[in-house]
Formats: sequence, structure tokens, C-alpha cells
Amino acid sequence: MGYQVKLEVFEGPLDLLLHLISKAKINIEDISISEITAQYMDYLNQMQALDIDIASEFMVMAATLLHIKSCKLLPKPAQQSEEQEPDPQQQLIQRLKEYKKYKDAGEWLHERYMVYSNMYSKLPEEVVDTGEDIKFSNVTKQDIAQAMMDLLKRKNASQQAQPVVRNIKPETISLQDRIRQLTAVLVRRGKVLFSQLVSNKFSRLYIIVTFLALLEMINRGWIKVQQSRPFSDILIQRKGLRWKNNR
Amino acid sequence: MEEQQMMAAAEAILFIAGDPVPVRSIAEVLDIDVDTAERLMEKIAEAYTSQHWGLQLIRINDAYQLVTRPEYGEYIRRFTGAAKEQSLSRACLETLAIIAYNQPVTKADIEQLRGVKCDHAIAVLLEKNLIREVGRLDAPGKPKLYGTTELFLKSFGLSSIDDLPPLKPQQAT
Amino acid sequence: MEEQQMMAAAEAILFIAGDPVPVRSIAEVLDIDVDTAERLMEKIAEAYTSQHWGLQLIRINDAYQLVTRPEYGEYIRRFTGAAKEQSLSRACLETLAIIAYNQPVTKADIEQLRGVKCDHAIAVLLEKNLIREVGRLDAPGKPKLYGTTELFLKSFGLSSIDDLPPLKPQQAT
Repeated sequence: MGYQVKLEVFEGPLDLLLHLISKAKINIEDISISEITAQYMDYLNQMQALDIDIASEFMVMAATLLHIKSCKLLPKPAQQSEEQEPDPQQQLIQRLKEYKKYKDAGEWLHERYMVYSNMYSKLPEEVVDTGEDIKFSNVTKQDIAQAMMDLLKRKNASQQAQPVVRNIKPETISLQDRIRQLTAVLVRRGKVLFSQLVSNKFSRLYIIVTFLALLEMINRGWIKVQQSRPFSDILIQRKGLRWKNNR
Repeated sequence: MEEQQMMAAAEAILFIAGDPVPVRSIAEVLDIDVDTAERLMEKIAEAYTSQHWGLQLIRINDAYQLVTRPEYGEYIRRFTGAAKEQSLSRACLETLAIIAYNQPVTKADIEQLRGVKCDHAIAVLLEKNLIREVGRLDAPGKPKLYGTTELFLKSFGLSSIDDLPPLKPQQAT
Repeated sequence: MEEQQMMAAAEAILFIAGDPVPVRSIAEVLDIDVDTAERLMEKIAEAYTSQHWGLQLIRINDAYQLVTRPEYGEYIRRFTGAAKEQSLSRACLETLAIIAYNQPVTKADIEQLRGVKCDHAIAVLLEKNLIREVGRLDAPGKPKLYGTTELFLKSFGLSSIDDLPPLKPQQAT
């Protein structure tokens, strides 16, 4: 591990250029191409030194900057070609100004979102014929699976077709899924600490489900657990658990 | 927190819940004692009686629930009548499927998936003994967790819950 | 029917519906014309602002919806155990801004403006249901066109896309 320098992350070459311009405290129109090019290349070199992948867009912009710089060094072209080709520096300035507008709009949206994502709505009441008696005599397990798949499909479809309300979304994680995940971990690693399976970045529900999954796995005789003393970490070991158990 | 703000927060919670909300849940969420919460709820109920028009706050044992006034039932029927009425069997089947595949699961989880309130379907399934309460979630509302019963397994010829057919992955539309 | 009663009935309907209710549905159920219904909703919205504490009536396009006030979001999350909506990344916000102001717009247009690839940001925004495909451009490759959704309006407190502030022309940085 080498020495790590924290490098600001930019959303792209335009973002980086705007940063350099604001650092220099100048207007977009007043950029000095040779200065900005030097600073831009300097930043790319730092990224390279830190082994950060440089996206191709940054390289394209570097080439553009160098092109503009070289144009400035060359004698003015004849008039006819000046009419045909717009000044690349002016083009770049135009792009920067356009981009800055949306960058600012994005910041405005961010502030709004922080407020309005705190608004919640109520779920609609279900309208059913309460006089009806339910009959499940002809219903099979396949119908249950189908109902679940229909639901998921409907949910997908409705999200695309008529997006209206974001209701409160409690995260859901199924016990079966968690058992499957834990099985995969244990088949691969043989043993694992409980603390490695949950951390405070997970929700309480997630931790509960993990715990329930482990209890279920103990119950099925798939794993064995050890705790050296109260509140200490729990060691979970594979026992008679093979991948096919889970099928 | 000032009383006015506490009333506002309590009103928002009652609205979102739709169901009866125990006074102690309100107390827990607002970090006040139960007696204070109780007085708060009575104040809201009074305000609803004097100011409000279509809604009222009713008390059921130790819980309060925001409901529509019966006088406007006719308009509600007219409104919901325009919406397509779903068959109860279908509503119950969907609810049962969600519980079977995601157990243990709260009512809120089920409703989120179905996109509607599911009180009626859950009541019917409980009554038919196809689902049962398997515990409570450790959240201020202490919501009940539902799971399927032995009768459910028997009724659908499953030897265990793992016998449920796997769900095919959903294709994005 | 007196106005007071109509307001009460409309409030009850809004509560039952949960989702945004189009003004014309209200008009139909109450058997009044759309303009009268519109005025009624405005009156309810005002009353909610002055009398209610935790709730408000918002307008989204031609529909109205009862929602909780943003100030009390934290209490609702505490009550339901829901996670806070994560803030959107800068890439997503910039992409969303471009789509909101220029819709319908292709990915190529967005990428041209931002100067970077936007696949990931677009995928996230689609998943969060803030944008959607609104069609395809009649050009080689038939590229998809993107636009914002109603959820976008609601999530950003806009009653229509015209509510977006004008883009600031860039002078000084």
C-alpha cells in the first residue's frame, strides 16, 4: 500500500475545468488556455501517479486543450477558413457555460430534494367485496408462485407506467434469501464470525433476519455456533451443510 | 419540542399509519411519557371534532385511529365504486403469496408490495388459520410479523416452506 | 350540498385514495363542475395550511394529494422504521437537471452537455422512478427519449414542470 493522497473527484472534464476556473477566481470567458491546460495536465498526472483510471473523456479534453493551445501559437489562418471553423476556444467556453447552468440547477434540485423527500403519503385503502367468501380449494402452490410473480411484474410495470407516489419503503429481506446467502458464504469459507455478517451499516431488520436465518440453519443441523462468553462474538461453523442442501 | 409541533408530528404519524396507533408508540416516537402523549391525542381529537370536516380521530382501547366520518360514506362508495373492485379471493391470494415467500413479514411490507392497505385480507387469512403472528418487529410501532401456518403447508401440499416453487426472475418490461 | 359539506366529502375521499386524486374525479363524485371542484380544492389546501399541523394538500399536475409536511419526516421514519431516502449523487442530479429542462432528450444529448458517459446515472434515475422513457427519436439507431415522471415532481415539490426556475445565464463564476 502506497501513500494515499486524497484527490478531489470530478464529474468529468468540464467539472474539473470549472473547478480550476473557480480556483483561479476568473470568469469563464477570461480563461487563459495555456494556464488552464497546464493545471489540467497537472491534475491528470496526479491521477496517474495514484494509479487512478483516467476516463477517456478526460483524455479527449486534454487533446482539445492542447489543440486550442497549439492553434494560438500558429499564425492566424486565412480569412476564409476562419469563417468555416468556429473558434475552438469560444466553443469550449460555450460548453462550459452550458454545463455550469445544469450544474447549478442540479444543486438547486439537491436542496429541494432534501426537503421534499421527507414528505410521505398514505397507501390507498383496498376496495374489496367483503360479502364474498374466499375459496382456496382449487388453488395450488403453483398459483401462489404465479400470484407472487404477477405482483412483482405489476409492481415493475406500474413503476414505469404511472409513477405517482413514493410511499414509505421499509426494506424487505426474506429469510429464505438470507439463508441462501449465508449458505453460500459458509460453503465458501467454512466458518465466519457473526460480526462479519452484520455491521451497523445494516438495518435492524437485516440483522434480525440474519439472526433468524442462523437459528433456522442451526435447527436444520447445517451449522454449529460457539460463543466463548456472553456478548462476545459468535463463531459460526459449517456442519453437514453442503450446497445441495439448499436446493 | 413544543406542543404544537408534537401535535403536528402525531397527526402525520396517525395519517401514515391509517391503522390504530397505540398511545405508547406515539410516546416512544416523540420521546415523551405516555400521559403526555395521551393528553396530546385528546387535544388532537378535540381539534378534529371542532375544526375538521371529513375526518375524525377515534379511540380504540389504548390506540387512536384517524378515520373518515360516516356521513360521507356515500361519497366514498361513489369514489371507490369507480375504481375497480378486486375480488377478495384474489386479494387474499396475493397477500398469502407475499407472506409465504417473504416471511416473517410485517403488514407494512405486504402493503408496500401490493400498493394498497391489506387489513381486510390479513384478517380473513388469520381467521382461516392460513397465516399467524410469528412475532413483533423491534420498531416503535412494534408491528406484528406474519408467517404461514402448518395448515397452509397442508392445504397446498407442501412438506416445508422450501417446497414453494422458485420465482422466475422478472424480465424488465 | 353546502360548500362545507363538499369540502368534508372531498377531504374524506382524499384520505381514502392516498394517491393523487384528479380534480375531475372529485367533480364527478360530488356532481359539480370541474372549475367549482378546482376552487374547492384550493380552499381545502388553504385550510390545511392554516389549520392543520402535520398534513398538507399538494397539487401535482391536475391532481391533489394529502401528504405529511416535510418537517415531520424524521418522526415518520422513526415510527415505520423506514430508511431515509438517500440523497442523489451529483452525477444523478446533473443528469436529472438536464432531462428536466430539456425533455424529451436522448442520452447522447445529455452526455454531450455533461461531457461524460451517463449510463449509470440514467440507470439509477430510471430505477428510482424519477425519469422514464417517453419514446424514441426518429433518427438512426432510434435512440430512447427520456422525460421526468410525476414522482419527480412530487419528490422536488413541484406542481408541474413549469415550476422549475429559469436556468441562470452564466456570467461570473
